[in-house]
Amino acid sequence: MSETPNAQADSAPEGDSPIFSAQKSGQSSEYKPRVAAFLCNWCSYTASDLAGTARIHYSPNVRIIRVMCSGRVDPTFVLKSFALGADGVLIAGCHPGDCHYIDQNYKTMRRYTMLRYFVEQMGIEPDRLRLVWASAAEGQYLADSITGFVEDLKKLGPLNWKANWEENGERAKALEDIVHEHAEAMEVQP
Amino acid sequence: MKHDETLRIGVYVCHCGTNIAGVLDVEALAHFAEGLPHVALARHYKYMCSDPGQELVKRDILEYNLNRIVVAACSPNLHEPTFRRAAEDAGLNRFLVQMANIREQVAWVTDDSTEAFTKAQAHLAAAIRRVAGHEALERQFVQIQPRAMVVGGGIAGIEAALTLAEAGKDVILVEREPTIGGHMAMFDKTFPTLDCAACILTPKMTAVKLHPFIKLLTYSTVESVEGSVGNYRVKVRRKPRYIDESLCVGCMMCIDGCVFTQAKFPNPFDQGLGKRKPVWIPFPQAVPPVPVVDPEVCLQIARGKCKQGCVTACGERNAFRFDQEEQIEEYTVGTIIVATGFKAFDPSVIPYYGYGRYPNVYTSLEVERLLNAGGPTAGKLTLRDGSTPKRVGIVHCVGSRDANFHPYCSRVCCMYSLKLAHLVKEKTGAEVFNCYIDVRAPGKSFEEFFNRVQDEGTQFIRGKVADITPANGDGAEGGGLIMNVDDTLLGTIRKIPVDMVILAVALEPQADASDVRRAFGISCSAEGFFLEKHPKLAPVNTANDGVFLAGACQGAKDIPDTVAQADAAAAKALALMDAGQIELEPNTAWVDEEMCSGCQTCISLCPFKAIRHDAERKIAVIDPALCKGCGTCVAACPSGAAKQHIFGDEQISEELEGLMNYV
Amino acid sequence: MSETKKGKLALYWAASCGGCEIAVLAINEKILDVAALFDIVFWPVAVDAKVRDVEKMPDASIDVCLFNGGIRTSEQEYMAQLLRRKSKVLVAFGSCAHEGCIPGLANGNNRRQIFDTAYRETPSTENPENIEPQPKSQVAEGTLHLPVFYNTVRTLNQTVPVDYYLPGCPPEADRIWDAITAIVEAKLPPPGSVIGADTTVCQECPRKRNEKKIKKFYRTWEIIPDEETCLLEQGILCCGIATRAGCGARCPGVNSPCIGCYGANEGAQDFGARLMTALASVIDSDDPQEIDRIIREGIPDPVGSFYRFSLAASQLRRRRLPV
Amino acid sequence: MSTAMDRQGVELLERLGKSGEGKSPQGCMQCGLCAASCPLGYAMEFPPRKLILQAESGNLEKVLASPSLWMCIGCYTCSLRCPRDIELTDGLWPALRDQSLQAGIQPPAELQETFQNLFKYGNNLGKSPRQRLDWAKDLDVRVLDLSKEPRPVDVLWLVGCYPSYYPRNQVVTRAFARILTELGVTWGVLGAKEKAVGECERMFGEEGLFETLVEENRKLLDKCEFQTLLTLDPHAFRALQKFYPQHGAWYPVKHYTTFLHERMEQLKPLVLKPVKATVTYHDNCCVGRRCESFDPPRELLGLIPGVELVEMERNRENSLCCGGGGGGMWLDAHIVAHGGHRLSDERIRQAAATGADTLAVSCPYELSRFEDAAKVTSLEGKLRVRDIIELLAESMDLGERNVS
Repeated sequence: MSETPNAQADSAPEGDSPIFSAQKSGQSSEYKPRVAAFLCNWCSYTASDLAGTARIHYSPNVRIIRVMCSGRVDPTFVLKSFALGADGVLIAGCHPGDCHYIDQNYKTMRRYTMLRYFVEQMGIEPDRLRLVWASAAEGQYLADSITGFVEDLKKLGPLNWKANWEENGERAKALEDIVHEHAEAMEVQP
Repeated sequence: MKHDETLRIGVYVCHCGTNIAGVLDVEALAHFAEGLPHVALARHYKYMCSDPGQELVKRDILEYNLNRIVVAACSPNLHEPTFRRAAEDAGLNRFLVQMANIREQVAWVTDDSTEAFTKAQAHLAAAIRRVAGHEALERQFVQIQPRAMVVGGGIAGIEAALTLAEAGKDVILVEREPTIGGHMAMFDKTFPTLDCAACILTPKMTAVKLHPFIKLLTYSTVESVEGSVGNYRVKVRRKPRYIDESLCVGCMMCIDGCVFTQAKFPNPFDQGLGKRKPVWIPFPQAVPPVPVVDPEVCLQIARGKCKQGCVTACGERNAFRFDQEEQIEEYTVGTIIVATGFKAFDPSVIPYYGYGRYPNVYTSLEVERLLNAGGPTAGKLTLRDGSTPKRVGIVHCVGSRDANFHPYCSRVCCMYSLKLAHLVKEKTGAEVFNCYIDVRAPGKSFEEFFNRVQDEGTQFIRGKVADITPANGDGAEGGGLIMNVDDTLLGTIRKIPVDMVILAVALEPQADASDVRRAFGISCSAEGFFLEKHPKLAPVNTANDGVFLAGACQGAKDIPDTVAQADAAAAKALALMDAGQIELEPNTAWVDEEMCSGCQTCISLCPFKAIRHDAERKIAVIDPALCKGCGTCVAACPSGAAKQHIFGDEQISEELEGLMNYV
Repeated sequence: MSETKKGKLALYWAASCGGCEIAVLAINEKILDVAALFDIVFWPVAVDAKVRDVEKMPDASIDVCLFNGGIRTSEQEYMAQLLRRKSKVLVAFGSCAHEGCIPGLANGNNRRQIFDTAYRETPSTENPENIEPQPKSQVAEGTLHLPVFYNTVRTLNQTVPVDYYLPGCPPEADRIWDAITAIVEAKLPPPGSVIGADTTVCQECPRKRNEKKIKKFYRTWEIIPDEETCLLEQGILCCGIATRAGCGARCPGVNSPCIGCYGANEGAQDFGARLMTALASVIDSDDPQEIDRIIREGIPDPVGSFYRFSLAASQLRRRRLPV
Repeated sequence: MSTAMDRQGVELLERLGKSGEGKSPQGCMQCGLCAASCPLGYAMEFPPRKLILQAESGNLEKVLASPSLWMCIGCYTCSLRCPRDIELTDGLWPALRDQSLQAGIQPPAELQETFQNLFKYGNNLGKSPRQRLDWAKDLDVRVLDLSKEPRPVDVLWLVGCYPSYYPRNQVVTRAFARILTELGVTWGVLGAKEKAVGECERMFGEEGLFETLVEENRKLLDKCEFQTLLTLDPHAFRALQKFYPQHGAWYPVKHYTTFLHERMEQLKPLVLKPVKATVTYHDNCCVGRRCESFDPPRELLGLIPGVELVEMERNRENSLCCGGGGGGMWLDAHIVAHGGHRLSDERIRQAAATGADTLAVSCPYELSRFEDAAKVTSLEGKLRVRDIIELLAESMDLGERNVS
């Protein structure tokens, strides 16, 4: 039996190493959306390589994760990205009908539709999740899609999921109060 | 992340000349990496992919006991194999290497060096966290059976089978008709050389029959395909001929002996223009030269009551087997060549051409049979009433280049229309009118043939025929027809009276192409023909390794192109079989048997049929030889039992954490 | 635990319905064995002991604490911290402590919305003066204290470190006994483990299963299911595929779909995501519009359908709070 | 040499290509299928392919001034056969006519008159709106005028101009009113408020006039509550189904053949009286060829006891147009003057060739066109022209009561 999920006490779902959390960029006046992008190896990752080779500039806010197929993108990864502080999640795969694995991108399409309904109900604008079909030849298109997505995210503003989780009223004070209340009731000094 | 004190990660940041170093402070990047957990050393170097760069990695592995390697450089699609090999040379498992793509995806795509540096940090940290979770894997190879299956016995299949057999490979040739030969066997002559089709084809057909390495399965279809490259298990459904192939000598006496004195059933090989008996053979040179009994109309089979003149005629050969039943045979082969050919477009869906309504409107394939000496009229071109046409119209592009039917050009119609014009003229002396949109004659000696047909006096009218109407209004037998066409060069609309119209019909995918596609795990392009792996660089490969394409099933093409492609497919198959083995994808999926509850969610998700349900153990089992490593089942598994090498949940999650903590 | 000396056992009830307390009794006469093996030092529902008694105990003096319920108020958090400190082994007992369970579904709302519903908006509420519970209220006799009601329900392990988890709403009696036996016999799995199976409900479900392809999802009242075939294959949203085994597939056994109370299987990071991905993957359509229709019509409440028992433990943990 | 006009042609084609109606005319491969399919193509100086060729070659001026610009009768044959899927009928022709009018070129005089009529009276016939409901005078069923008595109805029947005013059509109109009532649907009309739908105006290139009509009709229709909008005129049906939505006016419109076909089961026990006739059906272009509704009208005729259906050589998608569409109703003289012929004359001969004694139609224009054609071709008395409604009404015993 392995470790159970969320086993650490009250560490919000961010990383565990102090070095990692210490590296956060400083306060900046301009809001820079964070985007996690899952690109399939055969079409969209190759397209992003092509964008590079062709020196096509696009928004640097995107962080790319290579998967073999968009069908590998587990909704867990998408939700985890939001929980880890992503303002948007991009999934890119081969065009329908062109999947390197025949038709796995249709499964991506189905999960994507499902996820959009789910995140909307969780109060996350569904447009923070985007599905793009980009063939290996569509470097420009992929770059434009990324930049366009980042622009759209700027309009939506920061998501900042961790703050959402941590907010809990006057928690620290309440806990302190209990100690005093109990002490009062027991007529002893805390 | 994994806190394993034995982890010793070596990190290498490549300058790539100034490609990376010009944008990113590579020294700072290496310094940053040094501070991350488990990083034993971090270096930066001018060209990591160069020999000295690789040497650096190898030396460090040995000297500093590194057990994980991260190279921050270009795209893994370029140099991942390079660094995997370098690690392996130094005794480290090749899969304990990870690349961070800081060239194509960082340095080259932004001018903002601050942002670029942060992004590079994120990608580097992600790679380091990811590689910590990598596992040592063994390279897997699969043996290739030195036996091939060719599906389809037209000229493409025949050529491919012969090439493979001549190279010493066992070949199983499957054909669904009672004879091999395909469409080519139906033709009279071939363009542009006017060779008699039978004269050049039948020797090849006989060669197939006689070749010791070719097993010929006619009147058979592929039922299912399992397995993967190297070891395909193909089930073949063999329809009953009701005649024992091994006993029949092809004397055809049974056909004479049949109680039906007149042939009265339409012969499909003659496009229904000729007639056949219940026991029949498509054409005299059929291979195998064994008749076949049509159970629908044979009195003995359909009604159980017949004098069996055929059996009497067969005499002591005693080859008839009325109790023969359909059989499923299984063959294991290493490679498969799909050569299932095309179907001629049925023009009856075009109402204004009156095919099927006016008896003297024919398809080109019907006319091929009429012109063929072995055909229903013994080569005499006649109208339905037996008279010889004096004026013949040929309509090009019927069903081709037409958004209402097939938008593509069928490539061969212009040339076969020219050929038919020549043959009609030669045989009947009729006036011939070819109505075309463009004459497409780009092959070797094609233009010369066009000139020749023009010189012979065939009239070429540039315009697409709009209507074919009966001259006398009732369209009765023997009645003339009018072709209504805008002669776009003349600029006037012409009404051309003819006795016979030949519709140059399109080539389209076989009606069951999508079933075939599914069986062989390949794709179709938009128009329905099978999709090659790459239109230019892999024109006979498919997305399914070990399955190759030949002939018109991949797209309309003429005989020379078909034969060339068949030989190419055979060569590709040979290369694979002669290599003897093929390396499997390392990133295959597998099922944790303890965790799998046998819910069967994953089974239908795999397009490669790599997952099967083990009914006894009630779990899913993934065949690593079939798995291509897409990971869709892993992402879909509700119990988390499906896992994947290299792209496991842990590895991707770690990468994500690394990325997201550096924004 | 030594065999001669009796162990010390504590049980606590935080944000939960109390079903887990009953479940302890569902082990029937074996409760006597428990009483023989342990001194029950703290069990507010059954034994008269005060918080101050616990506060006075030395740290790590309780051998095992079975803690049921999520953390919704400051008092529950205080008790979780207190019992953690006093106990050697802290067990998150039942779905609420483990994954938040039904109380955790309130994470789809915040404190304000919950109060509005509970004290104002429900048709049966009559509260013309809009009285709401306050952390402090002055009465003639002095100040009355109520714990602070948090915006978000947390699971036990999101509050304090937890040693073991016993899933289920409530845990099955047999599994409870298994756990107690394991504790007594010191045959516990490594700390952090869920005490239970490593596979999902389908393993225990007797229904006939096949490849799955779903054209339409049905709500339970829309269809009379075939008694023998997998409910999910009939389009009924059965969570059994993703839910940890251990219950004996009770619900599917009586023609009712599994609702997921045992939570995610070993190693799965997010129960609802597992369910979502599996269901979406087997939707039998490649047409975006049709896919959309199938989901929209068939699953009107994704959060409630996929996270009935595990919203608080999910990756996102709660709905976004209004800014 | 390049003039402003040179570019205009190309720009027009480019605009059409982007309009979303079919494929770009610039993809034309000059195969001539349109020209030879066109029943009047032989007489046109510029049949569709030449319109495109000339416009593209900088000769738009020539095209706009050509009499052949006013010879398309909107039969859709070229549009449907075009191998490059170019929308000629609904796209190219109206656009060129619009351009021509904008360039100040006078259209044929007959058309100018109908434009004026429409402008003044809201109908092409130049009749007073007050006479719109004259057909219903002394009718034995109640006609609800929704403009006076607004209330929710099942069916809002846009009666149409010819059916309202033209005496021969009024017979059909009355019969249809009886059938609707017999079927038990609640129905109403717009009475004097009703205006032409404007399909012809759009085809004429009077896009502005058409848009005005859409606006006016929209205001009227939006006030009414109804389940189905019903027309007798297939052209009106086409416009409401295809072009009105492009201006944001969408209504659940049906042609009467479809409407009645959906109620076949209800009709079956009502069509009792045998109608002894050999009938050949003429497919109108809008509901037939364009919308591919070929079987419903035939099945309706098949319901009637005694009716024997025979087919013309050209039928269904291959049917020959009556020549009345796309403004053809007013352009016979223009067409004949420029080398064409009246298609209704040709068509009625084809009908007679089947040996039928009745030519069944389902379009208000066709009654008068074919009856005139019968006179010209000396088929009067040999071949009766009747709307499907009339035949049904006769069999249901709902025909004209006081017809002499």
